[in-house]
Order: sequence, then structure tokens, then C-alpha cells
Amino acid sequence: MRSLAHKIRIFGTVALAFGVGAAMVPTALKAQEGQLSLLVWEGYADPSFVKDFEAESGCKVQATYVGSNDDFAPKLAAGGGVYDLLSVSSDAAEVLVRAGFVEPIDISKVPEWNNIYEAFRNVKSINVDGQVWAVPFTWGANPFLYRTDKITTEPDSIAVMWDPQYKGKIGMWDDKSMLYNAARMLGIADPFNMTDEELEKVKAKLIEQKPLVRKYWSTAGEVINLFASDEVWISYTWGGLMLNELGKQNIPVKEFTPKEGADGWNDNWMIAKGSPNMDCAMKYINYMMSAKGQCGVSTVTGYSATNPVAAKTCMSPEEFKAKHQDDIDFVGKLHMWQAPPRIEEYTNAWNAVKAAP
Amino acid sequence: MTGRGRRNLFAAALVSVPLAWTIVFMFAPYAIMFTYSFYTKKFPMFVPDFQFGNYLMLFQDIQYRQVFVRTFKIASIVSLVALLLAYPVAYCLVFKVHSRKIRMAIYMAIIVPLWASYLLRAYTWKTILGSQGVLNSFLVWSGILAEPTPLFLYNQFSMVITLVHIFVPFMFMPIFTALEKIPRSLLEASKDLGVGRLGTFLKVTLPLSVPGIVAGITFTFCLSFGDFIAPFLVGGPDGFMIANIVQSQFGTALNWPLGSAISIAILAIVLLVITLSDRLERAGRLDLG
Amino acid sequence: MNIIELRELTKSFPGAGRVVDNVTLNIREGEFVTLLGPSGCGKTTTLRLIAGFEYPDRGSVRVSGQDVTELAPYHRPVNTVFQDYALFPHMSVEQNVGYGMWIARAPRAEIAARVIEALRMVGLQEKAKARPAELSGGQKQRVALARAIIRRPKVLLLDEPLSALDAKLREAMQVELRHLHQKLGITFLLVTHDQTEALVMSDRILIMERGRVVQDGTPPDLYERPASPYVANFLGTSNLLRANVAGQDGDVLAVEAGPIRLRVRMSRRFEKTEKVTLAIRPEKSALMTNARPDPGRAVISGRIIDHLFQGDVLRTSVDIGLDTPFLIDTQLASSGASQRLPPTGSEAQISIDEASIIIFPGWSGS
Amino acid sequence: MSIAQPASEEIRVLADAGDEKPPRRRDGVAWALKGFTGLVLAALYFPIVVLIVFSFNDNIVTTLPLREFTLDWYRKALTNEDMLRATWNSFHVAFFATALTLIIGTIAAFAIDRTEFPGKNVFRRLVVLPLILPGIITGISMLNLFRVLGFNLSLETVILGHATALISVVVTQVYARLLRLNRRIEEASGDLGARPWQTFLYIVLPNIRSALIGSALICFTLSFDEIPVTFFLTGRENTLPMYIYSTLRKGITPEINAIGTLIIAASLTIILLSVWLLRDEGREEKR
Repeated sequence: MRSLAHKIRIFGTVALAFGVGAAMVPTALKAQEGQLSLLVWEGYADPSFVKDFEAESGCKVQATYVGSNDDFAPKLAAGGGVYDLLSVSSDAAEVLVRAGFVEPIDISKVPEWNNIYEAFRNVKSINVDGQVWAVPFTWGANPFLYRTDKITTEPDSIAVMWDPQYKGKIGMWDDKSMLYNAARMLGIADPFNMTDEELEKVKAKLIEQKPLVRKYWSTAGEVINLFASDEVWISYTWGGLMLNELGKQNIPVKEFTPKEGADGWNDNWMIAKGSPNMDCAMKYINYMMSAKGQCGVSTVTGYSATNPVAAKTCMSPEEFKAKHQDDIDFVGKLHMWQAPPRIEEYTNAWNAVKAAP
Repeated sequence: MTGRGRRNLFAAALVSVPLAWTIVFMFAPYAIMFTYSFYTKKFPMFVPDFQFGNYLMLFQDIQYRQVFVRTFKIASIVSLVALLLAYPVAYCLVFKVHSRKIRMAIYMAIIVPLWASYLLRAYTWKTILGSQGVLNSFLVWSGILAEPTPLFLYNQFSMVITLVHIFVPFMFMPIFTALEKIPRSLLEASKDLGVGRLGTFLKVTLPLSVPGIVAGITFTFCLSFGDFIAPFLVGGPDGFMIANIVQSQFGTALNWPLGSAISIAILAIVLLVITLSDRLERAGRLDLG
Repeated sequence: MNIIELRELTKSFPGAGRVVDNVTLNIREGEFVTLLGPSGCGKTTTLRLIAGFEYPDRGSVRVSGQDVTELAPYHRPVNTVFQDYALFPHMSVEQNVGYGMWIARAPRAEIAARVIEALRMVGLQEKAKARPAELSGGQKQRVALARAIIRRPKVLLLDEPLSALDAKLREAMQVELRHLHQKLGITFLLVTHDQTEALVMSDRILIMERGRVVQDGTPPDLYERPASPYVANFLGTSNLLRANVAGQDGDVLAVEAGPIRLRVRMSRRFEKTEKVTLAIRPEKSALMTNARPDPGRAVISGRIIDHLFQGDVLRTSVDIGLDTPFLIDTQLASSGASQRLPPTGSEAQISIDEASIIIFPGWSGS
Repeated sequence: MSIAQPASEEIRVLADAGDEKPPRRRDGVAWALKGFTGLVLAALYFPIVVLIVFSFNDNIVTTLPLREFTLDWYRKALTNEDMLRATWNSFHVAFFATALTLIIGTIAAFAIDRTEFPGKNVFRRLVVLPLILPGIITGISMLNLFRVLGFNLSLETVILGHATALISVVVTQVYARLLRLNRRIEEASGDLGARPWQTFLYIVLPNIRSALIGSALICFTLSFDEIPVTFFLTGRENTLPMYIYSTLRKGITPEINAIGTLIIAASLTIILLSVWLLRDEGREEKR
């Protein structure tokens, strides 16, 4: 009996060792050339359009998602060789250029370059030191989103986020842009150039709001989940994306643009310094600028395209109009994000809000 | 080579491997972190410097003080609750469960969850405590509540529950060991001397289990003090803990020098707690002769 | 021929000081030698220096002519039986015994044969498959022995091999070891703190005290002629009386110890008032039954404290007005004295065989 | 640091404590304590039960009442390529981290047990520090190191991080075992002609086996489940917990419950296996 048990036990040990030894297999799966690593916002590497790209180009796409424009620099600062391609909003682009985290882009290799709206092509923060550092590929406005079954009258002001009636049902994005919104509500003239005094006021206003806030969310998925599980009734959102997703889940939600105006932004492709996959990166950029990419992203996220020539070939006229593709002046009405010159004070102020009791 | 020489060589080899590892992967990283904590943040990263601004900031800027105090508070509550849960269980197991097999089984049952994924346990509390969660839907279904309450999730309460659930085995194990080591004859002697049950517990059992309590509190306190996942998953707007600050300094704030200074502060606190608990344990031992 | 030669062997340990202090000794081939002394006297360390588990600070160890001082244990032609047996707990008895040959890559058949032979020699054939945990203390002892002799070492080192056994078993094993020694014909070096063991088994005894060898001789030699009060008390029991020389008249020495005066035949010359220590064996003393002492016996008087029955011997403590009671051993079998015991508290006269009194210069313990 | 109580030692303590005679009287305190113990156990397992139950529930929201039984979440989880890849990565990391930890940790335990060297006390404390130090500190300090050395982050840096964090487990377990190991059997082996490496292989290793297997299993599961260190040290590849972590931030579906149930089942198997593997040895040592 004893020896049988002993044998079984030895067998068990050996089997365990082998099972675990099999774990050595992934060494063969190591990241290599042709494995394109994206650091992007959600929706920019959706299988609906990535599958085709992978088939056409032979490059494999793998995505890591950011929850804020402030996520790019730290991830690149931690060490090179991890990411190839980034999707950065214009206001955060120059920081990366100055820090030496990105490569300049040879626009002669971007056939669609001249079809891109000039307004985006010429943004100062992507044209630094006489070189182009980013390819704009999408843009949009960030309105607020609310549950129509819980909030029956459509709000019209950012002030609704301070309404005690919705205590514990308010969601806020974990990002310094919340400072801009609060500033706008307080009637501060230039939210990107606040004085210390103004910044203090904004900070106080946001701390005052804390007891009402359910959660500072940091990804689209998180806020979608907060809406879906009834934790949040109203929140700042990234226009289109959350609405689309929640619509699919049959959650009654609606976007509204406050009378103080909405944040506007545009996102750009940038190539990380020392990327070992330069070829694949360029292929992906060009794919994203083509009709397939432009409409692919637009369909998934609800954002607008920067290449109206390509967009026209794949959008229905109604969609084309709804996404303001024929009305680039609309961009002028948005409060386009800018990099605050005193970014450190801004970051610190936002962290102080989060740290406050 | 002589036997003596070979033995000395062997000893040197024995020492050098782990020593080298410890120097490269522990001492050096801590030293680098310590150095960084005196640097100055300068776009995009930081520049070498020697100044105490980062440390001064910890004391001067109210936001860091507030978070430190909050982290202390939550870690203390977690330790206390874990103690109140773990002690009676350990006591019951050691003194009231008389079958060795059952005792062994319950002991295993309590420590086995340690092996179940930390992340998943934290996440499950989120699904239990949420507005549509198991608890709320049960309370509404049974008519106790008219509508779901948001009070369970995204606040310090949910963080404490989650952290206690995760760390209670760390409290239980050393207390169990300490109680197990108490000679039964001592308790019998106490009863023999006419000391009542409560008296025996207060005068004999409790003091003798102090080393276990101290070890348990040390573990629970230090681990929950440095947690950044529970605040992230189940914490609310007021749930920011010190590890979240560190994370954000190395992340969005991109202020490594300040992050390093806070890390050094955490390291110092942990070392302080360990030293204190060592002292306490030793003192406890001396008391008993 | 000397199989073991130690020359000026010295070893210190941090905190313990000089544990082995300038030890020089020879052991002849085939001898059964015992290192005897109380715990902490350095005997085990001496053994470990020979086996190679420790290296000396100074001095040398030679085994059959070869200097092994710096050699690792596995290069030395000696084997050891450990105090706690040190059996390999994860191996069966036969694996334990065969380990040395297996390590030496002996052919399997040879190992098997030799294991059987060794086990037969210690009488444990039927336990070959057992694990050490399943054996009794005596059986473990035998396995340790078999394991150590299987490689036919030049010297077998035994470190307190019997100390963990109960009294009966110990006596039996003493005899067996003695027989084994005769059968094998190899040199045995035994370390023990048990004087009976040393007396029973050894050809020669080396007594150690504080790291030094203080006396070297055959058991009767040591017993009859201890070189110091220390030896006198360590080998058997002695009443040690601190005394002063009162005078010397020819061969007769008069000494005083407190109230006691004794006259002892003694050829050696002493100064008057010189301090001396008398060693008197309890079994050489007797409670006086006659009114008059026999010739050649000295007499002292005292008060009986108690009688201690020790089987074949009765030990009587008598208060003779000194710090420590005087002990007397009476052989019960021969005298049948137990029936006529003087009661506790009564006055008694003690007669001592004068020839057996040994006198050492100086006071013991000072 | 006496606070580091190795688990397998605990179990042994437990095994040594024999059955006792029950007290003569029934007492209320005992029953209250037992009831309390039951409640604590229930609370401890409640989330795990919830996790398992909802992995079979046909509702995307984890809410009562339960709906139909389904295996869909398992089907989804097991066909999720990203997750499978992350799982393999976790195996890879856990395997090598465990191997490294065992080697370095065992040597360190020997060094502490067998040798004296200057700074030994500092070394002792430093090597077991990560056991109690929040993982975020280990992660960040090593991130600093790799950045200074110019290493690119990858699964290999994660392995080094895990190994550093987990060495303390092996050191405490093996050291505790070495303390109870009779040094004389090693001398006996040398005395019988074995070279030091033979003594280690044939005598020491079999006798510290339980501590090695025990700490290997602990290290493996801890590494498999590790987040704070991985969070800062991983590069392109994700481990399973990191994958789950990022999924938790995205949409939560019961797919995670299914993955969780599988992980818990696997962990439980490993633990039971280890208890079973080590059972006999404990009995022998007791004697």
C-alpha cells in the first residue's frame, strides 16, 4: 500500500513538474518584428477594422488602452521598446516631442496627408522644429451623458454636476480637463491660462463637488459599466463612444452639450522613439487614414473623421452631416483642448482634488 | 586544495550569490529611489539635485498629509476589524475544537482563500456591494429596502470590507500559532488557583498571545497600508490612499522625485512598524519570563 | 605502530575559548582507547578534529602515518558513530548502511553482500527494509555502527554512542562493542563522559580536563593511582578531604582535616603544615563493627546522616564535621550488613584502609 | 524577523498537536465561539461562492434573482485569445520566477544558517523585507533600477521583480527547515566519503524537499496572482492578472467570473496536491 501511495506521489510530482515546464512554451511567443504594439484610447484598435489590417499587412496588432492624455508620457518614460504607436490628443503632443519620446513622421509616406483638414494638419503642437510629428486622424466633442429614465428634464448647464439632487449618481473623468469644465462654469475667461487665484477657486469648486461624486472613472469601459449597473446617472463622457456602447445594451441614455460649451479635441498618431516596427507603424497610420480606417473608427466610437475625402466614400450623407464632416467651422465653436503652459500646477491641482477628503 | 580551503571557498560562494542578488535587486533599487527623492522634477523627467523639497512637500502640502492620515486610518481600522474577527476564530480553533482533523480542516479552510486571486476577490466585492449587486438586489427582493442603496460601494466602508477579507488570514495565522504554543498546563494551573475563565483569559491567554497579535497586526497593517488596488476597484472619491498617490506620481503626474520621496516615506513607516513589532514581541516574551 | 598521532592540537571557538589545548597523544593500531571527561572538556572536539569536521588552529593530526590535518572528512580513512546516530531519515536501513559504498561506486552486488554482512554483525538482518523512524534506540545504534564499519576504516570514532540508551541496553551494548572490537581488529576511539563505560570497554583511558589530557593509563592504573583529585573523583567516587600536614615521622604522615586526625603510611616527604588533599574511596571505608580497628586501618568518628540503598551496595553518609559528608559503601551481598545498621543520627566509627588513602599535594578545587 | 511564519511550518505545528479530551461540561462560550467561527468562514467564502455561482448565470449583470444555467461565459473565456495569451504569459513568469526564487532563496537560507559574514543581520532583514513591504515599493524601486540600467521592460523584468519579491518566502521556509535539520547527518555523509555536492544532492535535498515544494507552490501561486510589481515592470506582454485588471476597468462581464472560477479551481488543486505531497514527510519526522 505504502509503496503504491509513494509511486502515485512521485508521479504527481513529476506530472506537476511537466505541467509547469510546459509554461516555458511562451518564450517562443516573444514579441518580435511585425508585432505592432499600440498605446491608444479605446476604440482605436477595434477588431472590426483591425482584422482586415492584419490580413492585408501581415502585422499583428496588440493594444494597451490609456485613460488620460497624461498616461502617454509616463508609459514612455518607464523605458523604451514597449510601444510602437500612440494615439495622442493634440494638446499632449508637444510634450512628447520635447521629451524626445517620439519620432518625426515623413509625410511623404502618408498619401492621404493633403486630404486632411488643414485646421488639424496645421496645429502648432504637432509641427515642432520644422518637422511633422503626428498624423491627425479623428476629432470630436466631449458632451455630458445622462440616463433619460432617471433624469427626466434635459440639463443644460455644467452646473447640473453640482446638483445635490443627484448626490452619489454623478460620474467624473479622472483627468485634469475637469478643471477646464469647472472653470468654464465659473465663468473664467481662459481655462488654459488660469491664475493661481482662479485655479484655487476651481479646485475648491471641485472639492465641494466630491461628496456628490460616485466615482472618478478612467476608461470608457468603466463609465459604461457605471451607467449600465445603475451606479451613475450623469457623467462627463467622450462623445459618441459611450452612447454607442450603452445603446447596444439598451440603457436609455442621451448626450447633451452644456450652454457653457463642450470640450473639443483631435487625436493623432505618433510613433514612439526607437520603435522596432517602423514599417508596420506606417502601414497602420496609412490604413487608419484610408476610408476603412476613418469609417472604422468613426463607426465604433462615433467620433468624426479628419479625412473628409475618405469619409465621404464610406459614410452615408446623413452620417456625414451628423458628424459635422461638411462643417469644419463647427470645430471653431468647440473649446479645443490646449496644453496649459503651467501644466504642473494644473496636474497638482487635480491631484489635490482627488486626494481631498 | 585542502579541506579547510575548500570549505571556506564554499562558504564564500554560498554567501556571495544571494548577497550579490540582494545588492543588485534590492539594495541598489532602494538606493536609486533614495537618490531620486532628492532630485528636482524638471520637464520632461527630472534633474539630479540635492534638496529636501520633495520631503518638505509631504509635510507642507495638505493633500499629502490628508492622504497619509486617511491611509493610516483605513489600515488601522482594517487591522482592528481583522483582529476582532481572527482572534475569536483562532481561540475557538485552539481551545474549543478538540478533534485534530477538524481543527486542521478549518485551519486550511481559512488560509486557502489566500491562494484565490487577490484581484478577483476584490472584484467580487464590487459585484456584491454595487447598486445592482447581490446584496442590494437581495435586500430589495426581500422587501427590506424599497430601492437599492448606494451606501455599500465606492466608499471607505467597501474598502475596509474588501481589505479585511483579503488580509484576515494573515491575522489569523500568527495568532493561531501563538495560542497553539500556550502550554495547556498553564491554563489548568490558573484555573487551579481559582482564577475564573475570564480572569484566566485576561491574565494568561491574552498576554501569552500578544506576539501573535503583534505579528498579525504588523502584516495586516503594512499590507493594507500599501494597497492601491482596493481603492481603485471599490474605493470612492474619498478613497485615495498613499499608494495611489505614488502610482500617480510615477504615472500621470510624472513626478518621479516626489513619488520616490513618498515611497521612501512608506518604506520608513514599514521599517518602523517592523522594528516596533519586534520590540513589542520581545518585550512580551520577557514579561513572561 | 601508532595509527593516530595528535601533535600539539589546539582549537578555539569564538565565545568558548580554547576547547582543545595543546593535545598530544598517540593511539596504537588495534587499541580500544577512550577519551573520558565531563561535558565541555574538549573530548568531542578532539574527535571531530580527527574525523575532519573541524580544522585545528594549530597542531597536526596523522592517521596511519599520513598527515590529514587539512584533509576534508571524505578523504580520511576513519569513520564515525554519532551520538544521536545521525541516520539518514529518508533512507531505509540497508540504504543507510550501504551509503558509504554506494558513494564509492562499489558494484551493486558487492554492496548488497557487504550490507548483509555488516547487518549480521550487529544482528539486524531482519530490519534491512525498515526506515530509521521505525527502529528503537538500540536498533538505530546498531545501524549507525554497521554504517560506520562497512567501509572498514582504519579507525572507528565513537562519539558518546551509548548515551541515548537506557541503562540495561547500555550495559549490553558495552559488551557487544567490546566483542565487535575484537572481531574487527580495527582501532576504536571512544568518547564518553561515563566512567563505567570507559572502565568496562577500554584498553586505555585518556582523561581530559579543560581541553588537556590530564592522565593516560589502563583502567586499573587510573583507578588505583589517579594523578589528581580530579581523576580520583571522576573515576569512581572519592571522599576528598582537604587537610594540613601535622607532622611526619618516618613512613608515617600525620594529617589534620578539621577535627579529624589521621596517620597514613606515606614514603613521600611533605613540609609541615603543607596543604594536601586526601582521596578516600567509599568502598575502602567501613562502619566499624568491632570495638578495635584492625591493624592498618585508620579510624575517624562521626554521626550517621542516612543510608542509601543502591542494590548490591549500601551507601552511608556520615557527618564528620567537615563541609561535605563522608561516604561509605558497604557490599551487601558479602556482609549482610543491612540487618545490623546503626540508626540514623547515631554515633559511628569509620575505619579506613590506610594503604588505599591517596594524598595529593595542594587543596583540590582551589 | 520573527513575524515571518512560514505556512508549512504552521501546518506542521498543527499536525503535532494531538487530539485532546473534550471538556466534561458543555459550555455556552464554546458554542458562541463556534457559531462566530462559522459566520467568519461563511463571510470568507461568500464572495468566492458568488463568483462561482454567477459564472454559470445567464445574465450579464451580476444581480439577483438568478437566471438560467449557462456555460457561455466559460466558452467565451476559453476562446478569448488575449486572455489565453495572458494566461500563458503568467505561466511563463510564474515558472521562471519560482525557479529563480528557489535557487537564490535556498542558497540564501543556507548562507544565513551556515555562515557568518559581516553585515549578515542587515542581509537577513533585507532579504525578507519584501514579504511585508507593499508590492508597489518593490515594483517602483526595480523600475528605477531597470531604467538606470537601460533595460527594456518585458516579461523577463517581471520575472526578476517577482523573484526578488518572493525570495523571502523561500528563505523563511527553507531556513526554518534547515534549523530543524540535523547537521550531523551531513557530517555522517561526508564521513562516509561523500563530496559536499553529493551530500547536498543525496542527503540535504531529500530532507528539505517539503520546504522546497511548499515554497515553490506558494511562490508559483503568488507570482501567478501578482499585480503591483507586474504593474510597473511589464512591457508589451500582459500577465493574466494584469489582463483581468485592464478588463475590470473596461467592461465587466461574467466572463471574468468564469476565469476566476477556473483560477480558484486550479489553485485549490495545487494546494490540495501540495498538502497531499507533504503529508507523509511530516508524519515521518514526528516520530
